[in-house]
Amino acid sequence: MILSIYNFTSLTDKFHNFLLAHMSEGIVLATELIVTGLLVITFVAVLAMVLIYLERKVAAYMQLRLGPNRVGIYGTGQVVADVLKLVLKEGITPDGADKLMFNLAPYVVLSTCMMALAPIAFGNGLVLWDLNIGVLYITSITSLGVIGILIAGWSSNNKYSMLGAMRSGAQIVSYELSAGLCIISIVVLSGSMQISDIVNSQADGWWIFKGHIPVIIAFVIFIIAATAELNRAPFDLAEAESELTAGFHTEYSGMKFAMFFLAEYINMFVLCAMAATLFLGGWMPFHIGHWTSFNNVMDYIPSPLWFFGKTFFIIFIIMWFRWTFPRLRVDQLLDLEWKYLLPISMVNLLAIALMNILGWHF
Amino acid sequence: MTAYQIWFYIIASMILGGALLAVTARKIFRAAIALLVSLIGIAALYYWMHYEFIAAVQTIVYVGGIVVLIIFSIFLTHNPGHTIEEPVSIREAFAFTGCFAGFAFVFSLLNRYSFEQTGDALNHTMQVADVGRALLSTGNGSYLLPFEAVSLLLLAAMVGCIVIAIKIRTHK
Amino acid sequence: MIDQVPLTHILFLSTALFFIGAYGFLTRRNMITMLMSVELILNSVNINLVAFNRYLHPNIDGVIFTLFIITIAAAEAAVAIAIIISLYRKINSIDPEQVDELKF
Amino acid sequence: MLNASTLLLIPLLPLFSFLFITFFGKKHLPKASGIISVFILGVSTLLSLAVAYNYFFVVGMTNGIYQAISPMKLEWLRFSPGLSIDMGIILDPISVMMLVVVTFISLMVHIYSLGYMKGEERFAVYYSFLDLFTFSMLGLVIATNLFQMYFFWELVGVSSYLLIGYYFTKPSAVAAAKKAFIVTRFADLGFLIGILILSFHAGTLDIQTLIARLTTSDTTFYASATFTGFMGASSLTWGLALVFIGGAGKSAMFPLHIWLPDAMEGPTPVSALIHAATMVVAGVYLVARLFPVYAISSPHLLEIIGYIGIISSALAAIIACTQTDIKRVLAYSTISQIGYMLAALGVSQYGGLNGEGFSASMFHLFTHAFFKALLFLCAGSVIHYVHSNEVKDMGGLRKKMPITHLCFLLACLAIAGIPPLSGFFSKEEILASAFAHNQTIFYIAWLTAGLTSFYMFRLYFLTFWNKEYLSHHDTHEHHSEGSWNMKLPLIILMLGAVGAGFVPFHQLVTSDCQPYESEFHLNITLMAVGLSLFAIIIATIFYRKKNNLSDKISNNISQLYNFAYHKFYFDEMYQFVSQKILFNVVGAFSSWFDKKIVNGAVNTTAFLTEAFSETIKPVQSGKVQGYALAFLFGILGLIVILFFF
Amino acid sequence: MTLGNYFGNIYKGLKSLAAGMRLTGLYFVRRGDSLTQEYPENRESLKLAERFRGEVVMPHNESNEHRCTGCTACELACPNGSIKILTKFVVNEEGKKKKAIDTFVYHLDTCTMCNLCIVACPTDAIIMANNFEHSVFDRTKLLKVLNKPESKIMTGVE
Repeated sequence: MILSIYNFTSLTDKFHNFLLAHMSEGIVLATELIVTGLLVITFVAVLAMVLIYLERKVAAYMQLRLGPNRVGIYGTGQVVADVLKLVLKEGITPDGADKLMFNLAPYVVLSTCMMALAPIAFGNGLVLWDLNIGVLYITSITSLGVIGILIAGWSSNNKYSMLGAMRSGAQIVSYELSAGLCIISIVVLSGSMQISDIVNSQADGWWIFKGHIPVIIAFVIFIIAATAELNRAPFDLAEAESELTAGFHTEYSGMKFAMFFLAEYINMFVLCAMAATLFLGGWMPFHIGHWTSFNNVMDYIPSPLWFFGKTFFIIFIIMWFRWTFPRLRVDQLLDLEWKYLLPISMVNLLAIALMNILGWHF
Repeated sequence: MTAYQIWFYIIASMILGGALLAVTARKIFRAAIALLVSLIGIAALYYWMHYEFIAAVQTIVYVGGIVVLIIFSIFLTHNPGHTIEEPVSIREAFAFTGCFAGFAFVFSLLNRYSFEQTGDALNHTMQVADVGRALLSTGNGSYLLPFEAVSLLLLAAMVGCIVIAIKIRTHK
Repeated sequence: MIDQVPLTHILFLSTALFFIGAYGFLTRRNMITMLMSVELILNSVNINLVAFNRYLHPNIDGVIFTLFIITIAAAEAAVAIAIIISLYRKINSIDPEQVDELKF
Repeated sequence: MLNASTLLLIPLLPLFSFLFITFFGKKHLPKASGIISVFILGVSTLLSLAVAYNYFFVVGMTNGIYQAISPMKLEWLRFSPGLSIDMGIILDPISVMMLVVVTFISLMVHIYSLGYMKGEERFAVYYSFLDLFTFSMLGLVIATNLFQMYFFWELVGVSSYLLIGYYFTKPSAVAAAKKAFIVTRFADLGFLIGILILSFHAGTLDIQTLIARLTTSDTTFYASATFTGFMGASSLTWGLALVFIGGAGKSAMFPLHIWLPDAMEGPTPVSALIHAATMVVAGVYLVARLFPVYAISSPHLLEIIGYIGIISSALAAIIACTQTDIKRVLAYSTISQIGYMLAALGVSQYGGLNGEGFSASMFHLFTHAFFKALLFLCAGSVIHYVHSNEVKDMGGLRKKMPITHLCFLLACLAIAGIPPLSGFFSKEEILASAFAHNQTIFYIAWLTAGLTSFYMFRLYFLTFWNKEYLSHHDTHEHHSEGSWNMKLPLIILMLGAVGAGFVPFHQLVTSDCQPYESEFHLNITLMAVGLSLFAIIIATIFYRKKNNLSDKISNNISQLYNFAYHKFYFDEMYQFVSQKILFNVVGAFSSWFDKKIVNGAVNTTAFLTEAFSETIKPVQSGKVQGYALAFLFGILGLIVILFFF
Repeated sequence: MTLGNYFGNIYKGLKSLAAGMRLTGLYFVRRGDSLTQEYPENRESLKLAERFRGEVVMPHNESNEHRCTGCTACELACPNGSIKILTKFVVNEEGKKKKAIDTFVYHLDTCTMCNLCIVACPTDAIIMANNFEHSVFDRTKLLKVLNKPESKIMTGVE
């Protein structure tokens, strides 16, 4: 397999062996944890800045505007300025709030979404923790994030916050179902929940091409459900400005608000990376069946490039959504999930299982 | 003390500390969050025992499901700042005595009994596919009937919840 | 490896959790916290099952029982909360001391 | 043709129609359900006619005997190896004959009701009830098993209850329905006990086996049945008598006849179907079904049945002469004719020419179905026309309703036994058989035949001649006599009433299922026809023109007239017995006993229990945590006991 | 809800999804017609719309004449009291004493550009200019006198 030319396993192994040569095992583990933690935090910070910039640019372009264009080249410095502003701002805790919970909430939200990054394969061999239930782990960690939002809503001692938190919680819990069913449909096809297995099962073509219409349906449903889980427009009822000022983070300011903001974007990245991994093959280059030469050519493009390319493509789709559609009403939101997405994804899952049993996919 | 032991005692203190807070905290929302900590600790314990699947299920169902449900019900029945009433003191005393006696009894029992560990079991890794196969097959060591029974139970519970909690609109 | 921690320690943990849960169930003056205590009790049982499975039996029976318990706990919590909510609508309180309709 | 699937269709089609209308038609096809059920019943009728043809002329006869065919027997409830309740079909001459009668008359009534009941609010419900009734009657007719028979017997009772009470907004209809139900139910109790006695002794509920076991005198069953006795009669006789009580209740025999006249509160087609042609002959059918047992094992009982029949017949005929309600006259006439049939059974013996009475009875049942249904339907037409049941509101209708008039006249001639109409043949046979076996019955029957002619023609003249009919809506002329669907059944039934007598019954339906040669008794014929003609002439004199001859006569014998007019005070007697004796004496005592002794004992127990529970109830604090605590300590206590003792 | 309805709804939803995304996608790709003005750079070439309301001005002709008669209709019409007219009496050619404006005071800081004064003016003496660069460092600079010094009312305007 020519794939190995960009395999990062050798790199990480080298690092690990280098550490082992100098320290005891426990210290190595601790060191590696610290290193990866720092890497993740850096990555997250950079990623969030990139995404914020991207969002503003995409929004501007779709609305026939220019977007940030003054600070730095093409306005790239704008994001840095924004971050600096947020960091330097005073964080205010309301009087009637439950102080402990109020201060805890952003950390819960941020740390859960950072934990969800662990099993994602950024490239060939570039993965923090390739555990055998990767996608299930991500689902479970994502569901933890709700708690942070609920804590924030409750402890703010503010009716808008609480209503926003409840809406957000209900929305995330209900859309998790159809998103989970779509994930399961790929698990059915690839026969494993491990991310590396799922990616490897797409070596001869991505599932969205191999899996015919049912996988495309699953992909569309997953994208919609992911958008809803992220509380992004058009599903942003939880922070509907016109009704709830800003939802659960109404009372937050400064760095704590920045953490919610950050978490939102990282969640978006995580879900889009999931979509890219499940449906578009993760870091797997574009391969067509047994066209070996074509596949080899494709392999020359580094795998992280493929991964980030796909992920950012899906992120772009989600942003595209956001700037296209108006906000739904609560009843429309619940109708969409319980009357349409859930039944369709259930039937679709059955169809995919049937397809898998009969071997109809490529 | 190895890393494994350290992890275990950290997790154990997390579980017990969370549980104690959950049953003693006067603020109900804090109690719920303490419960959450305890449950996450239990999930961590499963990870520690290399049962990732059951740990993930624990997280999804307990944290993503039950704790969210409990928090929602707290939202619906309490206002922030509300504290729970003091327990009935006589009953508290009795309960403490009873629980302590029970714990002491089981503790002494466990101390006296020695479990025979098999090296085989410790190296055994569980595949998720095995769980699936066991749940959906018949024969020895398989659980199709309980699986179906539990799915029926879930359906019944769902219907029951709706029926209990539904607001009946009365037309005048 | 895992055998650095003896099985009895895990069992102590689950026992303690059980009786903490029982204590909570007996003393809390709030139905939701009582429900939470019940969850603790159920989890202590789960810990036992998983631990026995890990230490003593190289198969997956314990795990499957745990799965069933988790499922049933979910159903139980849902029903319990439905009952609590409808009770709250009715008597505007979820203090178990005030719910004594079945007295005498 | 005689396979189970075809035969099952005959009763199941009406059942299907009933279910269809009840669950679907009532809501969605309220108008069309009548047509639908007519169509379905038409199929059923054609099937039963085909079955009758096949049975009587193609396959039924083997070795000169009409065999009883049982193409289906489904074991339903098994009590012991011998005793089980079956559901089945039996085909023998009488059941096949009844199949034809029931489906045919029911079809006629269905068609007739299309016109008669048009515009009723509960039109579909009416048809569903009719179909339910038809189904139960067919089930009764083809029953192989006494218990199946009882089952359908009760079903017939229910559906007739529903039909009598069809106009449930009328208090009188409700009362009549209740009366019919209670009286027949009371009689059915006898039937049930009779069934139990017979099945106890015969060890079976299957009719054919039962007949075989109880008629052959060398079986143990027969011995046990005749051995034990009560009040001088064997238990077999008692069982048969109790069964007959059931039959008498349904057939409105003296003294259980009181419900039938009141049951005329139902719609007139219903009266034609239930109270003239089908249900009321169920008693006769029951006796005929068990006829070998009656005739061979208990001939004295049969004689008593004969007397009961003829007394009912005579009493009903006398009462009929005085009634003024057209339907009541017909109802009493029905009682009278059924009494005739029973009397014929009573004078019959088993086998050959001696069994002529049986054959005659069935023959009369057959012909009576036609002319009595015709009479009722004609009466229905008349009532439909004048909107009244009372004959004083009628008169001179012959020009306004020519077809009805002709039909009614022919039916009257038939019932009066004027040759060559159907009634003549059957009556002649009955009289001949009575003359041969029991002279007393013969003379009463002969006189009753005269009375029959008299009251029928009294009715006929009062309705169609006498005074000129004046509409009580004087202002406008009346509608025509009825639509085609009311006239068509009349004409068909008229043809039946005229021609049914030519069916050679002594060859088809006989007591031992073997054809015999009947004899023609000229003297009896002359006597009967002569008396009938005489009665008709008297009736003509009295009632053809409006005059006061009848009043004079009735004034002269006012005692008797009043007595008969008040139906011999039967209702009042029942009222007296139930109200004064049962309620006040027996009822008062048992009420006291129930209140003081039974209830007192219960109350005392309850009081003591309550007092005891008062002392221990604080344990039930209603506080769930208290219970849980107790539970915990209980478990701890158990552990302590288990480990330390 | 019938089954046909159900699938019809799905179809409609997907169709509107595609239609909406097509529109925004086209906008995204079509870079040329961006509406954003890069303002300070294009100050020279900046063109404002005809009806843009920047401030109230009083046009004068070359002989320093305006059309204001001092009728105070604009002052009455102004909802914010941004206009204050001080009048004087002047003697015209015929020797008659006639009312004329002394100073037309205009508070730009309280003006909401509602255009009511322009509508109210019977002689079209004031109009809205589309000048929008009003930034000043001192608030007093926003108090403007609209009539130029020594200006007179235009002849023929009553």
